[in-house]
Amino acid sequence: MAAFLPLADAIAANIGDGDSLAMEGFTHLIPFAAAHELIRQGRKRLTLYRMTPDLIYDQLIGMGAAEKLVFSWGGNPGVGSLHRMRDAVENGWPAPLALEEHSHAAMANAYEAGAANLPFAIFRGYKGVDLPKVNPRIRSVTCPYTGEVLATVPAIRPDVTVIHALRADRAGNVLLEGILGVQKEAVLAAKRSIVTVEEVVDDFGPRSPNAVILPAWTVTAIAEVPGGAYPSYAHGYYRRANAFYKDWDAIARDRDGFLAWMKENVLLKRPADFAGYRNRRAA
Amino acid sequence: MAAFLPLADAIAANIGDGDSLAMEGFTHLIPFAAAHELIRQGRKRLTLYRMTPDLIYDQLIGMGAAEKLVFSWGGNPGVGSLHRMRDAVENGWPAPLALEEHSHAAMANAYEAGAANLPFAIFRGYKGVDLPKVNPRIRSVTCPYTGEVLATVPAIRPDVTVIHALRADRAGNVLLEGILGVQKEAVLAAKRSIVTVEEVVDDFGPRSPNAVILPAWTVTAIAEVPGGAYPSYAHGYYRRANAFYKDWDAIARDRDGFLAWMKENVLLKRPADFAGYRNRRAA
Amino acid sequence: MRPAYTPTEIMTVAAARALRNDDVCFVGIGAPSAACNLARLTHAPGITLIYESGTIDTRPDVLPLSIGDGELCETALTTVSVPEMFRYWLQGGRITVGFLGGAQIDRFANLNTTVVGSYDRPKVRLPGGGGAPEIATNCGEIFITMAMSTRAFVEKLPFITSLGFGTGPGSREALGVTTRGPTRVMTDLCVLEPDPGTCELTVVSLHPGVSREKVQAECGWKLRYAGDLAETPPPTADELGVLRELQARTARAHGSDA
Amino acid sequence: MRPAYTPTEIMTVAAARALRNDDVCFVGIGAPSAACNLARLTHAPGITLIYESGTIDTRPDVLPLSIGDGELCETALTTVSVPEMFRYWLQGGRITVGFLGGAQIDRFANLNTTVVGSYDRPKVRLPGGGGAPEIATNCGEIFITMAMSTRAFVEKLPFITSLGFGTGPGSREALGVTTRGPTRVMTDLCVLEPDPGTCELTVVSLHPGVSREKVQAECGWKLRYAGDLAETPPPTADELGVLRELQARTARAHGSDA
Repeated sequence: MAAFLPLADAIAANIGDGDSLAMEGFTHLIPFAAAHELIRQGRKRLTLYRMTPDLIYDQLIGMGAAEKLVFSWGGNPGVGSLHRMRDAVENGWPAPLALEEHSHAAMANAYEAGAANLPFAIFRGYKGVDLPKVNPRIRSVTCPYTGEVLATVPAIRPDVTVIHALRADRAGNVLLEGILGVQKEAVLAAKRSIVTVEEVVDDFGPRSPNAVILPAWTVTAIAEVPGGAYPSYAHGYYRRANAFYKDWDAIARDRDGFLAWMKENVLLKRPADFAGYRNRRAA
Repeated sequence: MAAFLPLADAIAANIGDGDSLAMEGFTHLIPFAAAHELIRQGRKRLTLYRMTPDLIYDQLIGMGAAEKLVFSWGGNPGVGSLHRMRDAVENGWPAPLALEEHSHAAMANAYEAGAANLPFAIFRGYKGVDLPKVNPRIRSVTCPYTGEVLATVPAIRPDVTVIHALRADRAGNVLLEGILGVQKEAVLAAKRSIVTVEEVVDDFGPRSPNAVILPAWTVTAIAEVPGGAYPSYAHGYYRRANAFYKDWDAIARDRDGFLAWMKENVLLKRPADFAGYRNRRAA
Repeated sequence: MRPAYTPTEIMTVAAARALRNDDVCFVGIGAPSAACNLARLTHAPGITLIYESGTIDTRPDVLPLSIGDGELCETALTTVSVPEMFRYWLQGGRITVGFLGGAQIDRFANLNTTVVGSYDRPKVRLPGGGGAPEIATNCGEIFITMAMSTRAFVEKLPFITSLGFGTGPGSREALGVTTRGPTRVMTDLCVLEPDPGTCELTVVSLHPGVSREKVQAECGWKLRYAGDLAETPPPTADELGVLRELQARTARAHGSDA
Repeated sequence: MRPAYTPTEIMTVAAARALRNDDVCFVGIGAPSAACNLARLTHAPGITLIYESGTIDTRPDVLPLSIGDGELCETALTTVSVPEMFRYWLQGGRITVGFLGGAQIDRFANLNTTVVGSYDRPKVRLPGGGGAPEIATNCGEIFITMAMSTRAFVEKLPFITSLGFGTGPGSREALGVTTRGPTRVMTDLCVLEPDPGTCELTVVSLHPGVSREKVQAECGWKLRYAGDLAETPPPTADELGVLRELQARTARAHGSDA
């Protein structure tokens, strides 16, 4: 049953050094506040799962929190490279980063299989490409009816999944709306889960009978962190800070500039500071 | 792109003798009006797919439209047996009926695999039971990572899927809401699809950004048939006629009574008559 | 003197009492639905009820006739598709208690709801398994409610639709099944539980006024009794009142709908 | 004299023209997104645009920076989960045209967006495949937009991220792939199409003022030209007007957001 906790307590109680961790959010609802708290608490040797390790993982990797990354697309969407991720992969700074690379289709199916408590997923993919030659986790099964050979991917079952959602009600049920990504699957696939939300409401009120809701008994901890997805966005609350994504390219390009920015904007900040970010002008 | 047609034309243009046909609706939104039109048009030798062949298939089977039934639970929910289905299976009246029997989990996964254009689905099921001994379509694959043996079911890919939905907009997009069953999967898994709707609206208007909608280009034909799901129900339009489900037990118990009822209430009726049914008092 | 309650009522009450406030329950139609909602309306207000039609945490005011009545969706926290229900929720291992009934049961709590006679030439064609084969193995534990009779409680099943304890100790484990299986069978005459050693269904409590002879007369195999055989506490006035009011609301609702 | 349009503009316009009103298009970010929305705002108002973030039939007023900007969801018919998008919609075979770009391309339109150098010791670590490996084989056909340069149009790829025509005729068929693959490559200098016989990318039209020498200078393999080599019709005033207004709206929106 979901426990309402301050973010720092929720992170400290559920994420330890060496854990496997999925922080999801497909451009929408990316849990930046939780990632910053993780950095402040100095977690190390994490195995990080994420389809699109964008700024949030560039920050974790650049601060040395990760030893392995499982991903399918590692860039700054519409801008360019993730300089901290590249520095770790190409130069081992601040620490070497092991990569387990899949395609989006594979990762999405792997979360889906995890939520369904299956050991693996099947899909029609990786035809004529090189990734299976460098990732031994990509295997295949033969259809017992047609003989077709299909690609397989092991289910993703992280120790902890962290997401940001729009609202929780007082009972601890969590509502997602808009671009859903793989967050529901990632929470259902994990042993433990932490959800930051824009607000806690008495009742969700009138809604679609098919609203995307995670029942309280599927969530471990909930922390109310307004603005917690900034510089990504929260549908109906604030828009994506596209300009910041562009600015990040320069911030992260060199190590000293990155460290200085992280000190000022992460190490010296607190979760409550995110409430201010969402009031900035955003497109 | 969805064509708006009278129900009789939609059925005549898309369903032929010997076709495989899925008419879905999980207690909610069962396409009775379409089934009655199918009976009036005298379709024969159909292979019928449905998780819960309740009254709608009892009527099709009793009128001799089917040669095979693929199903997972064949009863009158909360009432008892389907007498016409039993008469066909136990006594071959009015014609023998071949059965391909699965579990709900298998059928749901089979529709899901069909929608995903996969040849089969994997699931954890049929442990220690007899059905695999009598259904050779139930097979297995071994997980290439854990060695676990999982059950498989072939994807369901019907020639035609028929469902009843709440609303279509003028562009031919179709909205489902409430108990969703497997209708979306069944439509996406089929070569052709017919959707009867309670009403056609100019625009769906304000809705959840994640509303369950079948785009116009995934539907073959749409027919506006108010009350078309009676005696099942349409969320927000009319309630399930539970008393009729109880009455059906007596109606269908003997052959002559059944034929007399079908003549009066189906053969001599038209789709437009369903508009009147939904105005009956219903719980 | 006539009892203050019917055999079906004490069966339903006994089933309701077995449910806990923090259970997530996969509900079947009929007696299970009555028992689950009785529990919710009495000692287990926080229980989460899930119906295979996809309704999650539903709180119906009247009992549904089908597992997909509108009432279930209108009072649910949310409603998911049927593929999702079977994949993410049942197979997902999120259900603590699954309720099953059946036409026939054997001493190891295996159930038959498929056929009487041979499968290809059935004497009686029953509805089939529905969700039962996977409910029986994917839920944390299974409660069974069935009225006793020699036609229902049989020495040997003609067809195994859902797994109980198979042929006895070790059967589930040999199949790689990690859930507990049937832990309690609530009938109109008594409550049975699997013997910890043999897995055989054993009478642990007789309903008030029911004799061992009476129970044995309705069972197709030689019944064993727990050493500390108890008497089922009779339904309380509160339990009966809530159950009868629920049934009355339901009858009014379903009776007035055509 | 300076041209009335930039090389990027004619590349985008050429890509937009290739789209049909009844296409269902899986849109990538950047040039593909601009081309798809230009088509929607000009000759193909009925085109269905799908972004891998799950937005179906979206009609953004400004171009998204990411494939998941809020604009895409707010203007969509509906938005589905990412697993559903890849399972029911892309693998489902419902997409007629997939747009791809990449860091590198070879003569058979195979693409690399993974690494330059060796995979284990990369000289440059690129973003990776994302949706491309399955887009390339599950869409009815593939359009590619890339600016030409000898670093991008190479004789041999260090890594094949997504499949074009493999090693030539029969490669796709041998892999059991039934879709058409890349049918057109729109660049800043010319348009290429696979030769029907050899599957090798062949220049079918040069943009106005572009010479064969100029194109060859930016390509790492010896280019072949179609027998009926054409000149790409220049962008019309209408096409340029709509495109520039779209870009201007986008710049205003994205520039003013921090």
